[in-house]
Amino acid sequence: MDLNFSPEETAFREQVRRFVSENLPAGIRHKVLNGIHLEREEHVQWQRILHARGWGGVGWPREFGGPGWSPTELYIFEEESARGGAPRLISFGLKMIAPVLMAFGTPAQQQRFLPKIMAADEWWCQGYSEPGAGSDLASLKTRAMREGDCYIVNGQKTWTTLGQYADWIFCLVRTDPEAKKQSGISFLLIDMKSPGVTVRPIITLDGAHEVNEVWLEDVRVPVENRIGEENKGWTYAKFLLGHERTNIAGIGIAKRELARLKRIAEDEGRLDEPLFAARLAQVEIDLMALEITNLRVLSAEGAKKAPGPEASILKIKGSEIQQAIAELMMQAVGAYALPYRQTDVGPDYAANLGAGYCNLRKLSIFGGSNEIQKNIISQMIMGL
Amino acid sequence: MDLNFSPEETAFREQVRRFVSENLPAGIRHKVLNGIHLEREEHVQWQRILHARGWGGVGWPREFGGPGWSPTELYIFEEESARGGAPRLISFGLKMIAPVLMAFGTPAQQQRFLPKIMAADEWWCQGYSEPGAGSDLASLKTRAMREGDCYIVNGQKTWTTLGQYADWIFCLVRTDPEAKKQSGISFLLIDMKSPGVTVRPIITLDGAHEVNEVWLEDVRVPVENRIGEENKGWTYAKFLLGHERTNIAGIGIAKRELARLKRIAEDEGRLDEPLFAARLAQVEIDLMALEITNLRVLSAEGAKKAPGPEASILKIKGSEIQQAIAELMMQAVGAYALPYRQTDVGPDYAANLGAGYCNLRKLSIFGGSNEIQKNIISQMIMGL
Amino acid sequence: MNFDFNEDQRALADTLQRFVSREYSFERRRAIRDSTAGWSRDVWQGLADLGVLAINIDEDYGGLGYGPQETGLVMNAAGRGLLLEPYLASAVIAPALIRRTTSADFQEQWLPAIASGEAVVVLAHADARSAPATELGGNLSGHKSVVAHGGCADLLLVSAQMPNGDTGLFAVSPGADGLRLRDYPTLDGQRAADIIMDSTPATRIDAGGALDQIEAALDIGLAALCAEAVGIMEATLAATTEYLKTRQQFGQPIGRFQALQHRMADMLLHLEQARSMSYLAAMHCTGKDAPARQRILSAAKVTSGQACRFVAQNAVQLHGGMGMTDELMLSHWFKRLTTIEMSFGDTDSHLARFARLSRAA
Amino acid sequence: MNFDFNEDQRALADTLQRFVSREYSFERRRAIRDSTAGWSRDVWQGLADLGVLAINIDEDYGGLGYGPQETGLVMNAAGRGLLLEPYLASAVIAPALIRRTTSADFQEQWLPAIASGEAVVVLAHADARSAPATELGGNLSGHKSVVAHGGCADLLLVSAQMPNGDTGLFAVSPGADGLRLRDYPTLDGQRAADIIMDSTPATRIDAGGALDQIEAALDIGLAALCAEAVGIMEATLAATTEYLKTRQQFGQPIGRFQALQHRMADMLLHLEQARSMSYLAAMHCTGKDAPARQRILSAAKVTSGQACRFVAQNAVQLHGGMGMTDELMLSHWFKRLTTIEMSFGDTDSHLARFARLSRAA
Repeated sequence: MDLNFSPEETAFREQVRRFVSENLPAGIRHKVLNGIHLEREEHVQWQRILHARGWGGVGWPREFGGPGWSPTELYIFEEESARGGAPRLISFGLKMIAPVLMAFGTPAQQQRFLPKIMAADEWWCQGYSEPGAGSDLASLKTRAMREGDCYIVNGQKTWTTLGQYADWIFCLVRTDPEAKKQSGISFLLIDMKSPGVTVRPIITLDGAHEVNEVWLEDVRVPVENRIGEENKGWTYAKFLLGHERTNIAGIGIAKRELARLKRIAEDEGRLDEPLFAARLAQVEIDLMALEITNLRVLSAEGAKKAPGPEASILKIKGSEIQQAIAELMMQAVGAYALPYRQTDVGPDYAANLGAGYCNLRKLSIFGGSNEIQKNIISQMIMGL
Repeated sequence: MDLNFSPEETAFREQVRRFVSENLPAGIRHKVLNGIHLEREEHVQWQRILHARGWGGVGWPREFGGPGWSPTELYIFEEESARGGAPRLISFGLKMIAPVLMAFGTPAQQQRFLPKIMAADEWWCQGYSEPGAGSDLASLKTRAMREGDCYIVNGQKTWTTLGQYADWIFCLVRTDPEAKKQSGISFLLIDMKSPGVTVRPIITLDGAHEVNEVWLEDVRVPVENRIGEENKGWTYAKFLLGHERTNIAGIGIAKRELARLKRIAEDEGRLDEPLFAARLAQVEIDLMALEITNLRVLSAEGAKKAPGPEASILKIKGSEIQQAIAELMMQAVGAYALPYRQTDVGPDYAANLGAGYCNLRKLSIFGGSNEIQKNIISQMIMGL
Repeated sequence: MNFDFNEDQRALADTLQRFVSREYSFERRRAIRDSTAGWSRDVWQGLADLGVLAINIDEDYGGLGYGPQETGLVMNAAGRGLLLEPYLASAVIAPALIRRTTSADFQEQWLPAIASGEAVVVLAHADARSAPATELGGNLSGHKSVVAHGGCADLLLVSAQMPNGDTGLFAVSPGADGLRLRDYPTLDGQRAADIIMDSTPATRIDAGGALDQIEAALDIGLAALCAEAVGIMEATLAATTEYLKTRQQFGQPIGRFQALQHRMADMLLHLEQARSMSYLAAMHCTGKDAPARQRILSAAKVTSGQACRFVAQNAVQLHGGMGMTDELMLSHWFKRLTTIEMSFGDTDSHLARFARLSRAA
Repeated sequence: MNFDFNEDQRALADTLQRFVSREYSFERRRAIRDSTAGWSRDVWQGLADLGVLAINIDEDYGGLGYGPQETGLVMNAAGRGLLLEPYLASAVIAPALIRRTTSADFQEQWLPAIASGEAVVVLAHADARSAPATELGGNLSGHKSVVAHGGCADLLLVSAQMPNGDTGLFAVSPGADGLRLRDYPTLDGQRAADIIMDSTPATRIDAGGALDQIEAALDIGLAALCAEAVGIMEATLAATTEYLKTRQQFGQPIGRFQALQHRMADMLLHLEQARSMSYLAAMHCTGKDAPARQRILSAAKVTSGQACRFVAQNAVQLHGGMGMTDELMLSHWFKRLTTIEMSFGDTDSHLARFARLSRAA
């Protein structure tokens, strides 16, 4: 057992840190470090900067133009990116549909889509959840009827994160209504510009527009935009869910936010309050432990790439820690957390803390609620 | 709304307080206030002192020789008894079988049993749980076969608290093995001296002998010792469970133990530690709230006597608070909590704290585990 | 001892509940929230007509002379509806403060106006760290921060440190010279204001001991706040129970899942404990023995704050994605509960104060 | 970075696990616990034969020269079996202390004896509040309290304050004049002793800086304790999982009830976090920068202590009545986990120390 990073890994960390520090636009950095919402163009800009460096395909193997990093290198990249104030990579293209395309896509699909993901020429979103299919995803109802070379798709997707920016959506649709739950589902790639696609904003409790409803009415999808076999979509969906869970612990972001919390608490004189100091210490300790737990999972994962049920541990603790940090930031500034997105009331850093706290409630709901994660742990790991 | 006790209630409190202070033997008081196990004779002695005062039938109506107190008076009595260091009343006779006898017993049964309970001439224990029937009590297997004027009883009861002292046991037995679960059960009173009754101690994790297994082998029980109708025992059992839940919050005991915790913490200089002081404050606040919650339930209960599903709230919070106090007492004395029942190591009050902490784990298990209580709350109160 | 409300109290609660459900639909509330003022004079007048603006004012001054219990009932109903109007500030805290601090003349001038809804009066007490309010020669300078409903006040009651070190209480007109008022929405959709004064003319209205009196008035406000929290948590729990019964996943209502059932039970435990403490707070908030009163109120705020946090977070969690939307009242209850937990001192500060006061007692 | 144990380490762990499961049945352990000494010289010799008493001793002194990782593996296996022998005291802490404080002669005299199992050496450090140990003219007086395994030591290493205010470390024979030793069982079935000295002859063995060196040795012990806790929690979780699969209520294994499943998931989260911190503690416990080392070890103890408490309490709870019986290993794991949480400083004290050290860092 050796808990130190290797010299090569340390050098790689140095390299990423320098790259981020030298290439990340200051405006983006400022927004990220202060919890301010980024525009689409800012996400695109950073992805293109990475792409120009040859790091556009983060997490991708070399054969598809990625840098071919190990899980540990990927972890270091994510951590240093977060630390330096780089935006979280928009995962729908890079980390979700791309691995599916690599594993199950046709060469034509791979050539059509992967380069544009890497170059941020096309933005993807996810069409999994439906109003009646959340935790119970397999009960989805969106219907795709074969008609010649096309599927005609009707249904409604929801909680589509940043769907308002998207060029493409990958969707789970029901192609065999007779089959039971998981077995009649197919996996389609749908052009958001297709007639019949309507995106409607959902405003969340922090007042932001981050998620959407996507209505599909008689949308024609060419058969060549189906991934793999008809009615086998659940297999690809599960594969994707595994990949969605890389970097699920969000260690890098949590470390950055913890550092921010400490600065705020220091400024506000809260570290002299023993109860506050203890709460801060608790979250710092939890994060320290989770970082090791995360590295253990990465290390066990090795070349496999998709983490197993252990990722549920990371999801639960990671979301709890990020939520606890958000709570403590709000607590640290006291009444100044209440003015709603007011940049000129109280200290600068207070402006978005209340909204940020509200927004982060999503972490324990989205991507498989923490309750679902506990089901997975007790059933898949403990065999209950 | 008036949260003050009435002048009559306050006078009654004064009366109880004085009685306890003047009549409770010092040796018993010392043991109770220091968490030391009481002998059978000490329990009996105190019950007889109460009986001599006319308070033997605590919680009983006047017609059966009880003092006929209101729920609030009963609460005041229990609180002042606990405060003054009186033993917790042994509930199996007074609070469990007695109300069943009053409600469902024949006049002959009432005359045979009630006076001896009040006078502490007979000690009762409870034969409900079985090795295979805990939370799922209705799955009990102890079998009673009718043979002339008798039932022949075979089976095993467990977790029989203080069964080693008991003269009588009230048992749920299965009289109709064909009937489904709850419907084939009868309620029998069994003389512990009957041939075929064997009591075997169960040593608990604190090293104490408080609970027992009771084996019943071809035990002959006269039919006249059946409560009510054959196969209707579940009705009486449920009635009894309701009564078991009076004083379930244990406010009086918790207040006494909190006061002890405060004295110990003061002696140990722990109140200067902000984290310890905050934990102590938290449990004190929780208890303050629970006291009001308890009084609200009593008040709503009024003349009904048996509390509804709200008692589950009292059980959960009450047990959590008593357990938290036990934890904090242990924490307060630090390493001195570790010597196992050593009266001459460390401060006097430390001797039983570790064992006491272990023992009190039972509170969230016995009498319907806290998980069962949450089932009751969510289903009976919230309708889920 | 009894926990029942009397007939008058029940009538008051019923009336207000009807008013709220009639006048304060989700859409109406949203429209009011998004209006320039952020509150409704019409609703305010409606409340005045019901008499609820008068309940904390003595009958001598056109009030009803009720107390904290009735205030709690009003706050309870107002909480469910998430009223945006400055009830707590102007109808609870201000009268309690005016009654304690000011001369009969001042009371005569303002209390009837508050009771009738003509005047909104707001206490501005918390100082910005950088610029605490001070008095010099009858003028105030300094910065009062996050004053709830400060922007809609017809009269501000402003605390300030005087040259001799005492705290004085001053009547300040919002339109006075040198006063700059920055009005903004808060997380819960209500309004607050920062008030910056630069040699602003002010009239001293207390006769000494203002700080104790302000604290006494704020304690009455805190008890009312605890009652409001109970009302919101009741509504939140009811809505969540309903959701769990309706929402189907895996072939059954999600309320059949035991982990969710037990979470609901935990939420109910929090609510019931908070309800108990809100009763105790109402009983003690007018107590004259300040440390004894503050000890109870800190206990109430700890219980309430922890309940607010737990109930709010878990109600959203159990609603899943729906809990995150602005479209359900739920998310607005969540934000008000969050705001309540952060107001009048957070949980930790009250826990520490309780520990201190318990030890001294 | 890798988290795998090498072949030697795995062999060591396997050997010990086999030894424990062969030699340390529930009944055997009970017999040893109830014996006069409360531990077994035979088992001790068996451990010596396996070489595990030697792992913290340099090869120059007949040891294996291993480190905290291997110690952790041993503690992990010893934890599962709840070994009653003084492994932590004599085979971990004492060698670490002797290596740091004493002369080569002293090391030559004692380390081989520890490695071979001939001598049990125990540090007595914590003072009774009433009578801290002091040194005067080569004699010690004072009261050392709750010294783990103090009663079975062939040699005591006793800390005491010297007239100049420094802390010195002294070798004391348990049979020395004026030394009274009160041996008793602790909650976990192990033994501890109070040691009362009245002008007891003692030999100073350190060359200055003893307090720092004692703390360094105790930190190595603390890391080992964290590893022991992981072993016990693993066993506790496995047994509880098995129980939930077997125990039937309401017509199904109780492990099908979601509330219990989620509790088990929470227990696993605690275990995995504690495991991670035990690795980090092993890595850092020999660090020379005391504040940096202590910060990590406090974090490990907080994580471990909270996990011990949560896992122990819930394992008993999920076992229901069976969890309360002395008949299952479970209740003994419970008591050892409880003892671990209370040893080497409780959770709160480490949380406060972590906060202090993090701020200073």
